[in-house]
Amino acid sequence: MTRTPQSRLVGRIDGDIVGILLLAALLVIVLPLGLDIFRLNMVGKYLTYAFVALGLVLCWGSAGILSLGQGIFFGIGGYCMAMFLKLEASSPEATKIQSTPGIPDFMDWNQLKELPWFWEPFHSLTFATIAVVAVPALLAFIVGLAMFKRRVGGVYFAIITQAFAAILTILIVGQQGYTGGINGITDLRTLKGWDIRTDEAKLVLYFVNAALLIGCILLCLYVRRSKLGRILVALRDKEDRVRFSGYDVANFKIFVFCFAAALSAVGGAMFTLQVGFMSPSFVGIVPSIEMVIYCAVGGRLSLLGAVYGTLLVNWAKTMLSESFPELWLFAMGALFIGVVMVFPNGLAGLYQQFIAPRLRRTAAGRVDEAADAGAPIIPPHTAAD
Amino acid sequence: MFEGYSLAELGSIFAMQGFAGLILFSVFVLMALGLAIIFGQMGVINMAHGEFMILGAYVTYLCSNFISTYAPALFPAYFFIAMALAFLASGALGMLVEWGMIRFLYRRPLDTLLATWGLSLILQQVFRSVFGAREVGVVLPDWLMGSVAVTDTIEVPINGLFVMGLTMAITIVIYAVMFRSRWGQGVRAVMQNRVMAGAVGINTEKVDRYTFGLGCGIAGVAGSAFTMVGSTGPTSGQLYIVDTFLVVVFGGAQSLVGTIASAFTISQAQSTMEFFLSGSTAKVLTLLTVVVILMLRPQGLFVLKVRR
Amino acid sequence: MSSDKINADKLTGGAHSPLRRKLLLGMAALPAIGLLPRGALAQALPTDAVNTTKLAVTDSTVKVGILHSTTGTMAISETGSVQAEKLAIAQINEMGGVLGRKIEVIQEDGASDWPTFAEKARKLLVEDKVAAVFGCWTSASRKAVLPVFEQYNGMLYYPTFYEGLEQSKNVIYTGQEATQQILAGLDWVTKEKGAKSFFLIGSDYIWPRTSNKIARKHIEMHGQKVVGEEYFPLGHTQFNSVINKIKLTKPDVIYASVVGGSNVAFYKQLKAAGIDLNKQTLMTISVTEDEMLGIGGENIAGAYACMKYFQSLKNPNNEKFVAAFKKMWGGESVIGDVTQAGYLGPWLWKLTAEKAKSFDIDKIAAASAGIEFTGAPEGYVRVHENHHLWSKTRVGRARTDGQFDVVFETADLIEPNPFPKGYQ
Amino acid sequence: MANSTDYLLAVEGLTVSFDGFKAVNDLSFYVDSNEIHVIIGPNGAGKTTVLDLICGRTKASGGSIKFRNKELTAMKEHQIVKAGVGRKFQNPSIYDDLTVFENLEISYPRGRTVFGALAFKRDAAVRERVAEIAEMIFLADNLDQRAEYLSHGQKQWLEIGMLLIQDPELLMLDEPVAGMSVNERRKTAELLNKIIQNRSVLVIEHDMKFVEDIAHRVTVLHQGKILSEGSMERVKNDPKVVEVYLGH
Repeated sequence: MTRTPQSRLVGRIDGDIVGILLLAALLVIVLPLGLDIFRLNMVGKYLTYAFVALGLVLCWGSAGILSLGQGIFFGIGGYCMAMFLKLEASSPEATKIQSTPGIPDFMDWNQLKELPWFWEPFHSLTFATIAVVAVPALLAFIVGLAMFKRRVGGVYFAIITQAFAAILTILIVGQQGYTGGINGITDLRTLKGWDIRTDEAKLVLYFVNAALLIGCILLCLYVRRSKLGRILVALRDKEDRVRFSGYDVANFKIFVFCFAAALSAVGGAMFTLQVGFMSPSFVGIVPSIEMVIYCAVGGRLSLLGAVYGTLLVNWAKTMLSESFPELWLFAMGALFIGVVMVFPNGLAGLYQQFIAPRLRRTAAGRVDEAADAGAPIIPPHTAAD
Repeated sequence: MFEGYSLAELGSIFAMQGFAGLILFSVFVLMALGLAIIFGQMGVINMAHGEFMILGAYVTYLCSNFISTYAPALFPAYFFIAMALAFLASGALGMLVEWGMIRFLYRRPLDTLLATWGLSLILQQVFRSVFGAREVGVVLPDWLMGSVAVTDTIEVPINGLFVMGLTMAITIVIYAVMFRSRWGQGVRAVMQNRVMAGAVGINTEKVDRYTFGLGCGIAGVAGSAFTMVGSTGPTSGQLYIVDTFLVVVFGGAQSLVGTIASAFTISQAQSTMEFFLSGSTAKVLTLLTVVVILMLRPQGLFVLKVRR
Repeated sequence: MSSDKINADKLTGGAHSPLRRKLLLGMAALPAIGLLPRGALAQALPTDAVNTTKLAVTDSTVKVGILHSTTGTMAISETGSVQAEKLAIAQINEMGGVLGRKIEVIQEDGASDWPTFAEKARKLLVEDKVAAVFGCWTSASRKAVLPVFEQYNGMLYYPTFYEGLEQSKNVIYTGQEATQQILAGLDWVTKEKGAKSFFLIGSDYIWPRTSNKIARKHIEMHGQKVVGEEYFPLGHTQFNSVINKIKLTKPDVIYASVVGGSNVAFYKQLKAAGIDLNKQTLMTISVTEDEMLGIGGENIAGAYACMKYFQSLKNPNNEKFVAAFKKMWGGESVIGDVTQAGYLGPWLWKLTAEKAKSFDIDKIAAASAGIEFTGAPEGYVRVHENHHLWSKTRVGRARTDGQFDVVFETADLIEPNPFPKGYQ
Repeated sequence: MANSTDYLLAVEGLTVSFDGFKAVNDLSFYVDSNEIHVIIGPNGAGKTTVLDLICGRTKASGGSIKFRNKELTAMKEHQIVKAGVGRKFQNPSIYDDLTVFENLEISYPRGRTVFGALAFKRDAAVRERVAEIAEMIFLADNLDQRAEYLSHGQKQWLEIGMLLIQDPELLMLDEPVAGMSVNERRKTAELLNKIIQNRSVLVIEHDMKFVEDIAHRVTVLHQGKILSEGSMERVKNDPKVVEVYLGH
């Protein structure tokens, strides 16, 4: 949608903005009214994956860089937040039955006598919040610098990021004294004294999450509409031409990879807050590839599509595994194949191909064109029910 | 860690350790050969490679059950029948997949990655529905299990020898097929210039289909062989995929020699590190080293310098 | 006398223990509700009385949840538990249910994914308002659902042997915690095999590491030696290097806690490397009859497994249980330690509810301590105040047919000790 | 040879080998300011490789390339572009998914860093310059069209436009009229004549008629070496050249 030529937007209300407003209305008004807190919390959890999908739209959809390791960044973001929350939950009073009170329970079980140095700064919420974004971005920067400067791309990049996901999982699982191992960091309770396990807290966190998501969509929209966004598309098409137009292509790739990493990490942090724990099972290869499919189903070129795709796939997963668990892997597999072979641009592509033209025709006959232009951006099936 | 051991003991341990490295090497080569053909020659990322292997393993399982029930006399030799059937089954499925899916996706390698991942999920569920969620135990003929005592202290596992022999045989066959036969010439021609190869009368579609089938068939044989050393369950295939891809990429995707050299390097590194360090650390270090080297030398170990 | 005891004894022919008699004396004042017909029982215990916290209990039914993975990598392991729990529930229903109410099962799939477990646990407790949940298998899934059960005050019956270091009002641990499983086995192997040196090998995650930590302490406390300790990532399939290390260090005992697909590879490669388990003592705490299916009996025959239950256990309870299990789930099925522990869950819950004369979680939690189940296939078990079970530990020797010969059984029930002093 | 030259571009002793095969072998030639220098030669002579070497796409095995006395072989591609060398590829290399306007805008020499691009504003200066270039390359009416829908000739023009907007001192064109209709070819010659004012141009071309129209100086490459050099007239009558083109 953002690829609509500038001039066509002149004199019309911006379709993207209308779409975002409608999404906002869905997330902030329709869903909270229509769902109980239990289902709403589930939607909240799905929405944290949407951050990853947004990052992938920029990284993969726009720039053509497919990372199969977004789980790494989602996980690190989540772990940073979990470390802060765990420290708060491990006050000396709460852990007085341990042999070393005041450190997280899993450390005590692993005979750690004091808090490891890299845990110390996570006593501070400010530090933890910065770390949520900074650590993954830094890691992405290092990986990106090494790979893109040496022109590693495409398939090789995908496989190497996948290997990184495998390495990090083994590390987290193996270093259980420092990371909580395979169980992850569990039993998180309060954020600055505020109990995050209550229904009210979950409601508040849901809204915070929705607001952050909308904010991130706007941020992505800004990036895509900037010249940088067009350069990303350009280098996906003809990398050499961009290079020979005087751009240091690697820097742009590093930027978008770091940006996607930071977005994923925000999702991870919100995940930890809403679900109440973080574990290595979100870091590995399988979740990383699943996150790619969220983005692909929604449409790898569409920011809004990615959000709807995430909601739809997760909703389908929950529904199917509740009623027909056997079918779930078939459905998931078919989705992967279908989205690649039949509708490569996902839901957003279907919308643009079939629904948008019809609506435009209808809308053309009306005076209040602007209001209608964006209305149908919600795909017919949302996770609302 | 070597205090208190005699020189002879150390000597024999190192001999066995060297052999362990060779077995690992053969396992890696066997895993990677099929993929090297599919990825290296055709540029298709087959994430379902592990599932094709497991299909071979299940064929072996069925074969072992069938023969021990209906033709117990044949049992000592059943493994060869099983491998042949595994090759045919995985190869046939591979050709079917190529016809139904892959042929629409040439030139879009990242999309083949996603589509074959989907395929791997479906195959896993099929295995689960047909064979059950539990791992199955494949009964091997007695002569394959056990070991040969070379000296009092050096013992060489027979199945290791078998895997090594098999790897060597398959490598030679592939080399002959790909680089010494007219058909292999056709394959390489198609991979280098599809249009031109078509123009000079090569049936490119057929070449694609058979090449993909060949790669998958080899995966099936590998899976069949792995019933001797590994597990056979619906999700066992996923365990192999990262290692396999790294071996192929590390070797330089287009080069068969590269694949073998990289399998050798990685297996020796891992096996040595496993001996001196602990298991998990060795695995992490191996993966990390491979990835770092790949970042420094993205084209892999062996690659032809070509004009662009 | 309460109905549960009568019925349980009828079904399983349970043995009497001195302790049980003592308990029964204390309960003598209870009205003989068990003698009332079913409808009358429900009337005698009106729903308002047995359910003061709005659980899903009607005059004729009570809802419970089963929460295991039926898809994903863990489905392999968890299937047996689901089957055992369903068997137990079917048997209980046949006998008239719990407090006169038929048990209705809501089964949810954790899909081998920990947040899904947490999510489904929340659904079972919040939406379905089940009176009890039987489920979870891995520690990670239990850790994920534990805060949910504590927050919404639910009751979880957890069947797996596990690393300990946990205790909750809302969980009954029907499997053994680590010290129960490990210590007796180590003592046995020391006494029986004169073991002086041990090589510890496990998959790299919390249960093997914690178990080996306890084992190492115990070994070193008794003046023996650990000559090697190795961990491999889950799913690792190449063990030749570590097997060489084992050959180099020549331990008296290989102590293995390798799990999943790695297990199969480990034992096959051990055998191929010429290590004859009839000569080299190997003790495992992670191979049950379920795992044997995949490993193949011929590859592991001769190894010792240390746990509380084996399918081949000879007692009337177990014979009935095995027969019923095979009748319900097919003659091919095998029953491992965790499957049996899963079977205990519904029974313990029924007994507790009938002792408490209520489904209320708080009352169940409070009444759990001291509940004894004489009909357990493993023999008599009793719930400790720390919500774990007193149970015996046994050593079995693997046979080629995939079963174990029980070669040792502790004389007494072993006290569960989830926070063992001196072992941490 | 002098280390410092008055030439705009001085290529000296340039060699590159691919697995032992010397695609370019000890090649030396010079381009003056405001000169139109054409490289011709049979297929496989190494023409495109020379352009690749100058713009940094291929790394030289030996020799030097000096542009205004700056050594290019040690520079990265984008630095070479910023130094004032523009390169057009053999096949039209444009961004299919973007509009003509956006194609030109990306080449506009401002906001070429990551954050520069983020902060880039499409101000009047940009619009004017894009319009000006579009006019010059006959695409003024196609500014909002997706580049993918342009005709082959239009795509070639667009790519030339993308170079022009950067105003390079040295423009390198790889077969600019290949695959064009007669009409397009005529317009392209017209365009080239317009744009070669105030800059040097290095062209690879097969079309002899076209070469004759524009070339100030011609270099004939054969098997990575210079076969002949000089004016078109001289080259045309060089027996070695005749043999290469007509012989065998």
